[in-house]
Amino acid sequence: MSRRVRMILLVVGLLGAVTVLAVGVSGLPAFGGHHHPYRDLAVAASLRHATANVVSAVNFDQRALDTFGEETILVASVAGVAALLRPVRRERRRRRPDVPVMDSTRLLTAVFFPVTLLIGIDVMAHGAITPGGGFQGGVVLATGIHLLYVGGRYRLLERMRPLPLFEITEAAGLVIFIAIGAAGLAVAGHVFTNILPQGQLGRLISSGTVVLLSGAVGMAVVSSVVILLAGFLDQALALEEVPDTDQDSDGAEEAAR
Amino acid sequence: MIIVITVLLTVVLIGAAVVVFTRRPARQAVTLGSYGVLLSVLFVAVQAPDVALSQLAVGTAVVPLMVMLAVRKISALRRSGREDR
Amino acid sequence: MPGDETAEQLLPLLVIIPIFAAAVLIAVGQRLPGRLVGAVTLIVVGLVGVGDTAALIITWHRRIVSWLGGWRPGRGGSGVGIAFQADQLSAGLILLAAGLMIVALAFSWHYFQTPGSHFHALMLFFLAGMTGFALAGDIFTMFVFFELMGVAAYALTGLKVEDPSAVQGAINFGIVNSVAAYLSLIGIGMVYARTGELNLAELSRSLAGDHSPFVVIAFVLLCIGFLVKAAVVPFHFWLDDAHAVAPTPVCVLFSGVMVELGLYGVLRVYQVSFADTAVADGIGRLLLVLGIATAAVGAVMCLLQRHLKRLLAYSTIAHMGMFLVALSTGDPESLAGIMLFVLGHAAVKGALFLCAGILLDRFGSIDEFTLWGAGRRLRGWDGIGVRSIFGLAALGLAGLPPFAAGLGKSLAETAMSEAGAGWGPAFMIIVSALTGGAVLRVWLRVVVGAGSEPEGIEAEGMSGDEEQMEVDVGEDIPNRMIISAGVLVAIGCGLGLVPSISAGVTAAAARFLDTHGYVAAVLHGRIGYPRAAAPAPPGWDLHGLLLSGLTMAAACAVAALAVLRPRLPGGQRPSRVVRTPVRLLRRMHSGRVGDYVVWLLIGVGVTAAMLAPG
Amino acid sequence: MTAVLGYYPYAVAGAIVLLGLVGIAISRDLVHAVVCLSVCQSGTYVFLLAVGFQYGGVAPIFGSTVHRGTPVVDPVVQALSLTDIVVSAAVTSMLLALVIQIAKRRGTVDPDELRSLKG
Repeated sequence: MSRRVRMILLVVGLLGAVTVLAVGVSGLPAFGGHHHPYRDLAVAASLRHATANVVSAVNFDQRALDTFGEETILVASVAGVAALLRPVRRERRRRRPDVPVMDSTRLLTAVFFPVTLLIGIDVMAHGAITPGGGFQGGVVLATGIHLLYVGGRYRLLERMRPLPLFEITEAAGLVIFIAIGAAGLAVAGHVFTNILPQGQLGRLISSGTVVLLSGAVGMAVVSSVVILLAGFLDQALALEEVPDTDQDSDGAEEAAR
Repeated sequence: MIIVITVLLTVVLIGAAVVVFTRRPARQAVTLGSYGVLLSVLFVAVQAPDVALSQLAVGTAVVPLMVMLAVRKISALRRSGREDR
Repeated sequence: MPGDETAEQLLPLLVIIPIFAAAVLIAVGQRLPGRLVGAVTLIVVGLVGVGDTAALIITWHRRIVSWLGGWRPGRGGSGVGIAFQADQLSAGLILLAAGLMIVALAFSWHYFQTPGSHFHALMLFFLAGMTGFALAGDIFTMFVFFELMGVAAYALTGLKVEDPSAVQGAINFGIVNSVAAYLSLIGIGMVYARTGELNLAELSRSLAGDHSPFVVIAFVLLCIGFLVKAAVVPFHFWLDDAHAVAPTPVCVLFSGVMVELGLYGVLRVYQVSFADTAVADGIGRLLLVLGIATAAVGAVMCLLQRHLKRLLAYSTIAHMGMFLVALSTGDPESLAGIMLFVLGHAAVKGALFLCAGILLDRFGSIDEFTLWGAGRRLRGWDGIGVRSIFGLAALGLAGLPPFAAGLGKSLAETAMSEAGAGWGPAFMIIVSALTGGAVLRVWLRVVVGAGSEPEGIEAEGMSGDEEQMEVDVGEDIPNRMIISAGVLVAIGCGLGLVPSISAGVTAAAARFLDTHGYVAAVLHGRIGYPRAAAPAPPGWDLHGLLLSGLTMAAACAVAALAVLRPRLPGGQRPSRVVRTPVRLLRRMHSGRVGDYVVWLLIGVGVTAAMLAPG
Repeated sequence: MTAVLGYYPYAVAGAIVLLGLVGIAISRDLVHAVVCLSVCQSGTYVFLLAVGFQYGGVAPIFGSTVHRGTPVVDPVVQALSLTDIVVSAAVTSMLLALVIQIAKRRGTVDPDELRSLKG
C-alpha cells in the first residue's frame, strides 16, 4: 500500500478505535470510586494469611499461577533470545581495546556497587512487608551487577558474572518455585497452597510461602535479566561481523561459544 | 489529589507522544527512559509503590539499555554491510 | 477410575510438568548430547499426552474443576483464586496439541545441529502455553498463557538464524499478536472495572441479562487477541508470513492447533460469560460475515501461491473461515461437526507440512515451479512414500470420505442445512474444492510432474527458492520423516472411522454449550453432566457421501484446470475482471507490519459495528 | 467538571495505547516500532491502575500506620500490572533480538525495504 493510502486507512481505523474505546469507557464507573469487590476479598484473604503487602499476597498466594506464568514467560524469552542471538558462522569474537574510565566514575561505582546489591537483597527479602518483592529486588540486583561495566572494563564484567552459573540459577529459581507449589499439592492437595505457618503480621517471618516464592522469583529474575543483558552486550560489544573476504574457518570455531 | 493526578496524567501523555514521534531510535532510547521515570512518578501518585519500583527498574534501566545496545549493533552492521558492497 | 479428588489435584500438573522439564533442559542442556535432549523432551511430551488422555476419559463422565491453591469461592460465590476447568472439548484440544508435538519432535529428531537445547525447551514452553490457555477458567490467566504461547512461538518462528529468506515474518507475527494481546488486556480491565471479577463463571453470573452497549465493546476488545490468533480476516496477515519462515515442525503446530485455540478462546469466553448478554443476538451475524470473508480471502490467495508453506497457510485460513461459518448457526450438531473437522484438518494439514518439509530438505527449495517433477526423481520406498502420503493428505484435506475432515465437513453441512442455512453445503463445497484443488495442483505438478515444464512463467508472489534447507538429508530421506507424515495421515483417516470418536464429539458439543453446567461445576462443585439421551453416533450417510464425491470432483477439476491452463486456447492471460482484484488482494498482503496494525485497527471498528445491537 | 475528571484517566490510557499503534503504523525503523509497542503496552498499565484507584485510598501495605479499617487502593490491579510489566520486558527483548537478526540477514531494518514478503 502506498504511504498515502496507509495514512487514510490509519485515520479510518483510529476513528473506529476511538469510538469503540469511548463507548467502552462510558460504561465504566467513574475514576476513584469506592466499589472494588475483588479488593475487599483480596485484603481479607491477605490479612488472614498475615501478609502485610497485599500486592505480594495476591501475586504469590492468591493468584500464584499468574506469577508462575509470568516467570515462565521471562525464562522462555531468555531462552528465545539466547537461541536467536547465538553466534553464527560469519561472526567472530574480538578483543576490544578498553575505553579509559575516569577515576571518579570508578570510585562512584566502587561505592554504589555494594550499596545496590544490599538494596536489592533488602527489597527482595522484605517482599511480604514493604513495597517490593522478588521481581523488583531481582531487577535492582541485576542492574546493580552491571555497574561493574560502567565503572570497570567489559572483561571485568564478563569475569564477575559467569553465564553458565546464571543459567543454572535461572532454572533453579523456576524449579524451586515449582517445588514449593508441589509441596503445597502434597501437603494440602492443591498446587501453590500456602502451607507454612503464617506467623504474625508485619514480622520478617510471616505470610508463609509468600516469602519463599518471592525469593525463588527473585533468583530467577536476577539471572534472567543478567543473561538478557549479557546477550545484548555480547552482540553490541564483543561480536563483530566477519567481512566475507577472509572467510577463515578458525573464525567460525572461535565464534561458536 | 485530583489536580496532582490530572497534571501527572497530562505529562505522561505528552511523554508518550514525545517517545513515539522521536524518529531516530538512538534518541528514542533516552526519551523512553525519561518516559519510564514519568510513569513511575504517576504510579506513586496513584498509590502503587510496587508497580512504580518495578517500572523504574524495568522501564527506565533495562529496556532502554537493551534498545541502545540493539541500535548500536544495527548501526555497526549497517557500517560493515556498506563496506562489503 | 481415580478417586474424585485426584483428578482435581493433578490437573494443573499438565501445565507444570513441561515447564519443569524445560527449566531443567535450560540448566543442563548445553552439556547433554543432542540425542538425549530430544529423548527427554519426547518422554515428557508423551507423559503430558498420557495425562491429557486420562483427563479426556474422566471428562467423558464429568467436568474437572481445580481451584489453584485451594482458594475455592466461599458461600458468597465469588473467590480470589484461579480456576482450571477441563471438559471434553478442552481435554481433546490439549491432547491434540501434545499428539501433534510428539509427531513434530519425531520428525525433527536431528534438526538443529547447533549445541544447546533451545529448540526443545521452547517447544515445551509452547506446549505449556497451549495447555494452560485451554484449561484456564480466568480471563487474565488466559492472557498470561496467551502471551507464553506467543513468546515461545516468536522465538520458534525466527529460529533458523542462518536463513536469508523472509526472516521478518517472525517480527510481523510478534508485533501483531502482542498488539492484539494488549487490546485484550484493555478489555479485561474494562470487564474487571465493571464487575470486579475475573473468573469466567463469576462473570457469567454478574453479566447475565446485561444489554448495554458496554458489554458488546468489552466482548469485542476481550476477543481481539483470540480473533488475531485465529487468523480471521482482517487480522490474518501475520499467519502466512510466520509460516513462510518457521521451521516445518513448528508450522505443523501453528496450523494444527494454535490457530484453532484462538477460535476456542472466542467460543469459550462467549459461551460462558456473554451468552446471556446483548452479544448473543449479534454473534451469529459476526461469525457469518467474518467467516465468509476469511474463507474467500484464504481460498483465493491459496490458489495464487507458489511457495508451498504459504499455500498451506492460506488453506488453513480458508478452513478457519469454514469453521466460523458453520459455527454461526450455533447448534450442537454443527459444533460437533466442526470439532471432528478440526481434528481431521490438524492431522491432514500436519502431514502436508511434513511432506513440504521433506521436499525442502531433499531438493533445497519449496517453490512449486522449481520442484516440478521432483516427486519422480525420488527413488524406491522414499518416492512411493512421499507421493502416496502427499496425495492421500491432499484428498483428505478436500474431504475424501473415510477421513475425519470429510466426515466433519459433511456433519457440519447437514447441520447447517437443517438449521435453515440452505446455502451452507454449497459454500463449504466451493471453499473445500478451491483449497483442495490448489493442493492437488501442487501434487500434480511437484509429485507427478504433470503439465508442461514451467519455464519463463514468472508468476508473482514470493518464490520458495530463497528458503534454506533445515537439515541437508542428501540422497536418502531419513525414514523417521516419512513415517511421521504417514502416521499423521493414518490418524486423520482413523479418526473418521472410529464410531466412538464421533459419538464423543456430539456429546462434547452439547456439554460445551451448557453454560449453566459450567457455572454450577466451577462455583458450586456440581461437576456431573446433565442426563442427556445417548445420541446415535452420526456417521457417513448417502447424502454425505454424495456431497463428498461432488467436492472431490470439483477439487480435481480445479487442479486439472490450473495445471493444463497454459495449453487451453486463450488460457494464457486471465480476463481483466479477474486480474485487478487479484492484484489488489496481493498488494494488501504487503509483508509490512505497519499495514497489518492498520488493518487490525480497522478490524476492531468493523467487529464492533457488526455486533452493535439494533 | 468532576464528570470530565471522572473519565480523564481512562481517556489518557486509551490515548497512549492508540499513540503506540500510530507509532508502529508510521514507523520506518523496526526498533522504533518495537519501542512504540512498549509505549502502547504502558497504556495498559495506566488503564489498569486507573481502574483500581480510590480517592482517599492509601497504598495496600498494612503495617504500623495502615490498619484494617483504612481504605486502600485495589491491590489486584497492581498485581496484574506487575505481571504486565514483566511480559513487556520479555516481549520487548525478544522482538529486539529478532530485529538484530533481521539486520544481520538483510542489512536493513526499514520495513519498506524488506519487501520480499510481498504477495
